[in-house]
Amino acid sequence: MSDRPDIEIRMVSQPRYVCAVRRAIEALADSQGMSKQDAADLALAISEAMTNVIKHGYDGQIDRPINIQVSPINPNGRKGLKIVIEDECEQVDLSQIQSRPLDEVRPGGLGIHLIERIMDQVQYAHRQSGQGMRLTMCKFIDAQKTVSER
Amino acid sequence: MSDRPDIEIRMVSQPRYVCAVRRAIEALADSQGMSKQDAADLALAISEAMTNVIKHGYDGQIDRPINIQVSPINPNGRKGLKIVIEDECEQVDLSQIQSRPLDEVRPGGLGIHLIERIMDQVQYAHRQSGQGMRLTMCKFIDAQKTVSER
Amino acid sequence: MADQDTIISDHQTIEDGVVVKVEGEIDLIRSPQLRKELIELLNADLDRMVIDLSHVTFMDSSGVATLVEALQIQRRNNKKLILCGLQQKVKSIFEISRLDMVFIITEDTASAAQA
Amino acid sequence: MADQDTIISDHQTIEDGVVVKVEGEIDLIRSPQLRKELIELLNADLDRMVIDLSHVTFMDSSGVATLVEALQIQRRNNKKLILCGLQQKVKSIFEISRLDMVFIITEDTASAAQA
Ligand SMILES: Nc1ncnc2c1ncn2[C@@H]1O[C@H](COP(=O)(O)OP(=O)(O)O)[C@@H](O)[C@H]1O
Ligand SMILES: Nc1ncnc2c1ncn2[C@@H]1O[C@H](COP(=O)(O)OP(=O)(O)O)[C@@H](O)[C@H]1O
Repeated sequence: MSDRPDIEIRMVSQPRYVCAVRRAIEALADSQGMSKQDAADLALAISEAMTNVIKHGYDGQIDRPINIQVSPINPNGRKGLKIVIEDECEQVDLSQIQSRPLDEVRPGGLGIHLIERIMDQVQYAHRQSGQGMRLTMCKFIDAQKTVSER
Repeated sequence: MSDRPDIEIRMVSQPRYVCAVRRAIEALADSQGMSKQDAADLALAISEAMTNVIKHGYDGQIDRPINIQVSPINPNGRKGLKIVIEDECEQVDLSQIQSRPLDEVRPGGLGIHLIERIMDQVQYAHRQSGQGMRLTMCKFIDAQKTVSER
Repeated sequence: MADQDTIISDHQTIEDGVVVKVEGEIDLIRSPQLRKELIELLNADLDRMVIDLSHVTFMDSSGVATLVEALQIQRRNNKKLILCGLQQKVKSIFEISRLDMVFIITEDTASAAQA
Repeated sequence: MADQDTIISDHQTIEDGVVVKVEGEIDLIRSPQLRKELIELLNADLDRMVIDLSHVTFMDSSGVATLVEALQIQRRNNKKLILCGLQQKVKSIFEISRLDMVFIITEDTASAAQA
């Protein structure tokens, strides 16, 4: 995969715009041959990740930058999509970003769980610039870990 | 409107990706309160403009840059969307970019006509960098020139 | 998706409660409005609330959280909350978050009235 | 939208020709395949070809160009081509390009068989 992503979306942290990115990514996944259900799940995961940046990273501010990069990948002949989400939030301790146990039924706290279950690879990191976080995710088209195996 | 667009999409000139941009723009227009039919027409116009860049500007090359910027606008209280499409094609004489008379029924030659009828403002220009074209378009939400008045 | 609209597009009284129909995408933008509309209805102390999701095309975790909250209110009052008509796309989020076993979920409004 | 698939999802013989059903988005990517499939069928010298567009969710100018080409072939042979079932979204491109007066467009396949 070259350094330049096939598609890059730079947007402000306006919750209204999350829907547009979700639809674009679902269409992209579809065009790469991902099943409709997997593409819909992928769109959900990206939506949750962006929502978390807006809610937790930017505390609801609507004019901060979010950057989404999407590229087809093909490591060892395994087709998939790589999605990177970068922000300029204050860097938090990566151990803070985690899902809660699901046996307690209460509203909230499902986003990270959804992201981890839907994506085949998920990695949060601090950006080297010293500001901002980077979330790198992959989902394969012939995924061994499919959500239907949950 | 500030200089930085609310959403910017940078992508390679791969025809498969046009669908993703189309869906994103339709969702955005919808989220701004545009009617479903106008949002669908807008998506069509953007699709045609991108297709023209790939076909005519890049002669089908799939790895050249296309840049789409979208921002809500509100000149004189009139809500709308401004969309700018930039490429790095060779600059053509702007008079070459024109629609043909429609009374002759034959395949092809409808793209520019669709763009002009759907959008409220359309302007092609040479980019100042000396390379590439810029297409600036607006569509208003309370448009006086609605497509239904055709 | 405009966020000023009402999310519950229709509601119908049944013997022991109400069937409400929800429309469109239930995401961060629209969940607060859904929450408001649901809680208003739940104040009426209904034995059975059926939420028809057949016209919901997308739901994120904020939508699910809203439904969990409604479920908790009903449970606390010893009342029922039933979801029905989920599109597969929408069912998926309940499955992944293992809430398909927590909610009563039925095929359609008819079976929801019996559940 | 995968581009390897066939675009005509179904075709049905009628008294004087055929009804073909087209699916999905007909854009730059998929129009060449549609063109190929249509021209193959038109070689059979059908008195009437009905194209059911009710399952088409998007069409761009390349899709329209493909249909114009099919219309020209039929006209040249003194045969009919009829479009039916257009969703409003799709009807719009025919209206804007003033081709709604050039094509015979009907509500559904039943009326297309008579048109
Ligand atoms: N982008 C982010 N930046 C900072 N903290 C985050 C981010 N995403 C998630 N978190 C942290 O992880 C926790 C779990 O997130 P999540 O599972 O999405 O549930 P919720 O958002 O409902 O709290 C959040 O409460 C927050 O503390
Ligand atoms: N982005 C572009 N770059 C260069 N030339 C263009 C571009 N867009 C349109 N044109 C010119 O305008 C003409 C009309 O375009 P259009 O109405 O879309 O019909 P078609 O693409 O079928 O020829 C094209 O044939 C081409 O010469």
